[in-house]
Amino acid sequence: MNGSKWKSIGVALLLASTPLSGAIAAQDVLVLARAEDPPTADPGVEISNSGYTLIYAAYERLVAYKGASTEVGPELAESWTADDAGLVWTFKIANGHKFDDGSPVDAAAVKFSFDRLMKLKAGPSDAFPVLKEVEVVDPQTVRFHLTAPFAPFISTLAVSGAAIINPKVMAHEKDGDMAKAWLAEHSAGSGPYRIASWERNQSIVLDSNEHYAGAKPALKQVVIRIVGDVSARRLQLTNGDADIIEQIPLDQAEALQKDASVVVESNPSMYVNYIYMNNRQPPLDDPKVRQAISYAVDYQGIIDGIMLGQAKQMRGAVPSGMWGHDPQGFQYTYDIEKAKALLAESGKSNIHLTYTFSQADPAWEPVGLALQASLAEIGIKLDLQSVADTTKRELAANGKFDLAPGAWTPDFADPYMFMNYWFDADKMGGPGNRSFYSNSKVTDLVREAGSIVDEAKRKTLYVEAQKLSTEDAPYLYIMEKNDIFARRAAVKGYVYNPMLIQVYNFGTMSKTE
Amino acid sequence: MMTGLSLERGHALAIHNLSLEFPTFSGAIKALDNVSIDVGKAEIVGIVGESGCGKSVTTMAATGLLPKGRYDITSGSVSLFGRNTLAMDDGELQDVRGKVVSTIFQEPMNALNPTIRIGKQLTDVIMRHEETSLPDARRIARDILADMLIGEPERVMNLYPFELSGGMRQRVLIAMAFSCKPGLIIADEPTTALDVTVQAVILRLIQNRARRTGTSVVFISHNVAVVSQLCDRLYVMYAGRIVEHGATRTVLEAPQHPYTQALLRCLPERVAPKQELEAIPGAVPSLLHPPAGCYFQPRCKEAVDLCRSRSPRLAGAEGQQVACWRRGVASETSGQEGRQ
Amino acid sequence: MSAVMPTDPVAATAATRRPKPLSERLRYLWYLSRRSPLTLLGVAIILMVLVMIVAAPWIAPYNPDKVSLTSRLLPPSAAHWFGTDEVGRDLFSRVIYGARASCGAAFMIVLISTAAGVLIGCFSGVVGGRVDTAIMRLMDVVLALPALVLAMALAAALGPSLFNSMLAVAIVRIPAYVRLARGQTLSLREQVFVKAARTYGASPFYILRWHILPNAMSPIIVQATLDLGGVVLIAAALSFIGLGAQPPTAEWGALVSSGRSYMLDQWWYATFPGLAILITAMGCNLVGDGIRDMLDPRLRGR
Amino acid sequence: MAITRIIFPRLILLLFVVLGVAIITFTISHLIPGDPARMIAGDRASAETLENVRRNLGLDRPVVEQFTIYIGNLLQGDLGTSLRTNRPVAADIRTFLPATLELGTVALFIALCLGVPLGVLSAVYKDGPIDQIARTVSVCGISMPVFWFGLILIYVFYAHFQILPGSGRLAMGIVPPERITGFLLIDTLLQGRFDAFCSAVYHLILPGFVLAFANMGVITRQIRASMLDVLQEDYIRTARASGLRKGVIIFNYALRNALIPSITLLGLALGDLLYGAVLTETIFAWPGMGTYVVTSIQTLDFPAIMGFTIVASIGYVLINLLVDLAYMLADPQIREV
Repeated sequence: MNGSKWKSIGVALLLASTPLSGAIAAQDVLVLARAEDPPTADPGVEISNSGYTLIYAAYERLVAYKGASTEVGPELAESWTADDAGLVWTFKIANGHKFDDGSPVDAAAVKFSFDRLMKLKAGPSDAFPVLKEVEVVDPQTVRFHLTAPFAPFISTLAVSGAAIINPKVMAHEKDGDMAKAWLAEHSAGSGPYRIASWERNQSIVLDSNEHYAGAKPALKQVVIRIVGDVSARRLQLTNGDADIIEQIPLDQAEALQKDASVVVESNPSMYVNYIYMNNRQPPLDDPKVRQAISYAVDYQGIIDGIMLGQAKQMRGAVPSGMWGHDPQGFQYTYDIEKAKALLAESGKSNIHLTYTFSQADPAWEPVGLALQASLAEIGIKLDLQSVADTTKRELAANGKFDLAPGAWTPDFADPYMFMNYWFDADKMGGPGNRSFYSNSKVTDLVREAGSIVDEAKRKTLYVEAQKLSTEDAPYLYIMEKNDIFARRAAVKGYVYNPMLIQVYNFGTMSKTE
Repeated sequence: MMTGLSLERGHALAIHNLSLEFPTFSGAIKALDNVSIDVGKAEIVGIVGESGCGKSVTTMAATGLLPKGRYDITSGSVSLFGRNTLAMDDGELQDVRGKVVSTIFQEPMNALNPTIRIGKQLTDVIMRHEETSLPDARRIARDILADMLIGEPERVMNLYPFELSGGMRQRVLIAMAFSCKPGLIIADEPTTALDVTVQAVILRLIQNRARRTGTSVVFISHNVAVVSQLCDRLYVMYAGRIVEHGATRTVLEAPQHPYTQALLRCLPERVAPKQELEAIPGAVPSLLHPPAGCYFQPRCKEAVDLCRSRSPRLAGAEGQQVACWRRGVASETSGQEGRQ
Repeated sequence: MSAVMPTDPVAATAATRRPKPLSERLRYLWYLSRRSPLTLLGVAIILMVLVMIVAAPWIAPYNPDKVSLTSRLLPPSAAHWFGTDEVGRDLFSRVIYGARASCGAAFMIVLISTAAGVLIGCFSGVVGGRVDTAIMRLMDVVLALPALVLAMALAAALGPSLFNSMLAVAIVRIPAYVRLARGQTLSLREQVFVKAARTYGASPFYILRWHILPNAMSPIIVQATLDLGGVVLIAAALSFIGLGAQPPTAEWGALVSSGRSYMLDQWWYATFPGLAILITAMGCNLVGDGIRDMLDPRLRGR
Repeated sequence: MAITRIIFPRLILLLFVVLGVAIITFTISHLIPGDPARMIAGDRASAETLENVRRNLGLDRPVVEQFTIYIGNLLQGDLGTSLRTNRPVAADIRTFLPATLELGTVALFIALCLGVPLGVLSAVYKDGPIDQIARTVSVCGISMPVFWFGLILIYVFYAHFQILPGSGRLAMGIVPPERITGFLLIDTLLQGRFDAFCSAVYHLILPGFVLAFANMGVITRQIRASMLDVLQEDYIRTARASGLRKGVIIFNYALRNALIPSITLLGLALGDLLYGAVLTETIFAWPGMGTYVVTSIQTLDFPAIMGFTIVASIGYVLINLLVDLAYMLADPQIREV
């Protein structure tokens, strides 16, 4: 049968009845299609990138990442100073910033936002482990008091949890919830947009905030549509119903690249895939065994075969986009002979391990399969055990595994996010050291690096810590993945920032069509 | 073949040499074999025999009530007031049934639709066949119910079947059968499921109404006693064949066929006190693999070699005919031998 | 009525247990297939699936778990009848091996729920009284639970695995069998032979074992056969949602689930495993219907 | 009197069911190995934060106390707060239930419209070609994996021919109407939004048909079986012997009685519908209860899971109550005794 004939019949039907899609979105409306509804839009609670999409659009923070870089610059704060000990930080708030109800952003609002964050004490508050108090000096000046020096402090002020919320939101408080229920699906910020409506699991409409202090956005409205099926999202993009689609499997990305009206954005990210090796579990407690395994992985094979080249092998713990990365650092390569030799040296034989994974990351299963094949070559038998993601997290947090894949993204732009979380012996299990790695030298190095402000000094400490830890091979450093989404070619002005996955600079984007 | 009986007022129903089979996996079940039955106008005729002998099949075949495609008529004809019912299509049959011929079935418990009120079920039938308005139909229904000795017919018409006793329901069914003044009523074991006391009343109702309106009745029963009180003539069936036929009085007083004789000996009221009730030994033969010769011979005390090889055919004088080698003149039926 | 409806000779044959010559039996099969071609089709499907389960290693052209990153997502061809998946595994082989997981699970579910249901139901029926009432109330509650949701919740709680989802589905299907078995027990309890046994002083267990269970089984077996098709679907559905069989296990529902995101460019990936589910469930349902028709005296011979 | 006799035991049962379901789901949710606090606070949350979240959720209290609190709130209609969305579960259910009910109602309607006539025809022309076709279609429906059927139809009608929409309730560019009832078909008409109404209808076609197809199979089979039973009843023979027309016999005399046992089935079909809806919704990205509960399960949002289960169970009991009442109305024998 003739496909085009059918298509023309289809088109005829389409015209005869109601439109398959609505009118193509106007030039000042941007439609974003993604798989899942963001859980909430509450800066004090939300820890998912899909929620950040809303929070970054609706709120401003004291500081912001500068363009595509991981460095921070002024946003609400026009300037700041710190005392020598790094315990007291004073911020001068710029004039003219207003919340979406027109009331000004002042020091009281900053204090309110951080007090709320710390009172809720949910996930986002973890970025501020040493925050003692926020003090209002005058309406335009606010002072942060820390209990201990915390090197990444200024970076943490750029995260979603540090968003400044209009104190008037307390009018919506119910049963002492700090307006948690209301803020879950509304916004009260000074960002370029505000949440106009939220039809759960269907669509979220962001309207431009008329009181926004920055340049007037070209996009009057941003609509986020929840479209669960990836094929549907793809069709909507190619049909022009959607301007941006997220969560595209690699194979689909390849197919989409053939469409001239579509641009596949593939950018190196700090989303790393690595594998925890349980350092407390024999025979993995022997560094030689871990090194042998590290030499037995076909890194390039995984990157080419599974990731279709959209990734690159990790080199040390800190990813290449982050300062503190050591381009000359040591990197394990696929070397079966070396692996066999190391294994022989360790004297361990007849090794039987289990790889505990979930379906949360689509790469985990094929990586496991590849690992199974290559470990077989050095005589290690690997069983694959698939469990629910929640179960996997629980097992990982409690150290009940041999090998388990993990994925990590930094919350704030500082190597602290990798080094201190992954290697500090006090952070074993859930918090970050999931290989239960314990090397007092490394722990000392990262703790020191985490408490001083001098960046150059910190960098040398972190490079040294990486060198030591990589030798110990507590983790299998697999790859830094690219962040992939697709947009219509007509969408202009997008700036990729590796710290802001799934977060868009809607305010400075536009559409030509 | 001749029936041998004269029917002065013409035929209501004339079934001639009807043979009928049900095909099954293992072969054809010969349910009817050369059955001929005549019913005169205003005559009451009985068909008796054990269950499974083909009484109901005969009348249901004649009125087209057998399930379609499940049977084959291999020979014979049926004439209902001169019309060939075997050649009728569904529509014609629907016009005939209820109007020309009505059937009263046994099991009055289930013969009325449980979810529809009595009145509606009656008027549905009346309005189907008569050009009447609903009020007229209801009046006709009421009258006929009253005629069936149902007190408060108006109230009964507003009831559901389950609210009536078995006897009452059977009266409703009889009323329904008579409602469009059919020329022939087939009463298929109408009293079997009822109390003995109710039986007599019901039978009397049918008889009276039929006599008064000149309706012919075919009365089907396994109970000779019941039939004997009502019928002018009697057919005795055994295993799909007519074995004896004659005026009721003649057949009852001087049964010829060993089967008829055995049947009568089973009746308690015909047996002298202290004499033992007799049961017929053996069982009705399988119609899938019928015995050779006379179908009754395996159970017949008088059977001789001839009975075991050849089928007897119905023969005899006007008043009484019998199919038995041991009784009077009997000739051979055609082509019955050696059938498996 | 009895005179009008000739009954099929099957029952009579079975009752007399007269050994029949092979030709006769073949002739009967042919007769059945003419009368009910759909049932015969069902039997053929079941046989095919059974062969797949038993002889998978011999039928499957490839190792179902053999990864080959160089032959990813190949369309159906002579070498790969159903194409290959995203890591180059042969889908035809995976579908064949999938029969083990999918049908094995369905069979186990029916077995567990039938066994538990019959035990509970017969026990409840024989004991009677308050215990019976309590058990039946409990069953009402289980029956009111949305089956799939309970299964999902259980699977989520116990961790997603084929066994856990099997257990979950089995639990929610127990009440149906309890009711059936209890009904059978109650009616059998009133039968003369059971009463007779009781007058001889037979213990309740003896009565249960020798009088009630054997007689209650046939309608239960019919019900179980009828359920099999539905259970195949539920087991596959749970795997599809990700709560049943876990990759890399080849299971039909899981295969459809993995194939889902490739639907646009690689239609074969999800299509063939789904077709396998449909055909298998159809086979079970056709045979179930056939058995019911054969055993149901009201339907027999129609 | 008869009505109270039917309703009263049901209400008692309802209490049992709610309590039983609450106990069961509560037990299950506390068996869950995953830590809900970790789900909320994030993987790398510090022990202190986890402790705080647990305290906020009341998870640090003894299990029995948690249960008592839960039941107490339940009796006041409070189903707790969703861990994922931070909204009351009751509000979430109010948001998502109408979409599911709309889909289910449409599907049931389609299933009945196709299934009943097919079943009747199949029984009346038993063993004929119509019967064979009807039976094949019905077996296909019963055996169809809903999730796969949905995928195939999306592929064919949405991706390939592009004549029907394959996901969501409304087209991309159409602004949803103000929420009044939550039923788009009603809300759009109330607000005179004809474009949105058409779009909503259009979006219902594929999921509605997919969900209807399986139920249609069940309905066809049931109607056929009970029609066959009824058609061989004595009263049908009486009706035939009275010369009533075929159409009258089939529809006035037979179907009416055949539908009575089918009412019970309708109750069961509604249960199936729920199960099918969960799957259909995940395929068609339908923003209803199915999508909600699947996401809740994946994220271990156990207040949401429990809330859904309890509401669904109550719905089940109520549906059965309605079915019994309908049964009573349809069957005079029960009604008038």
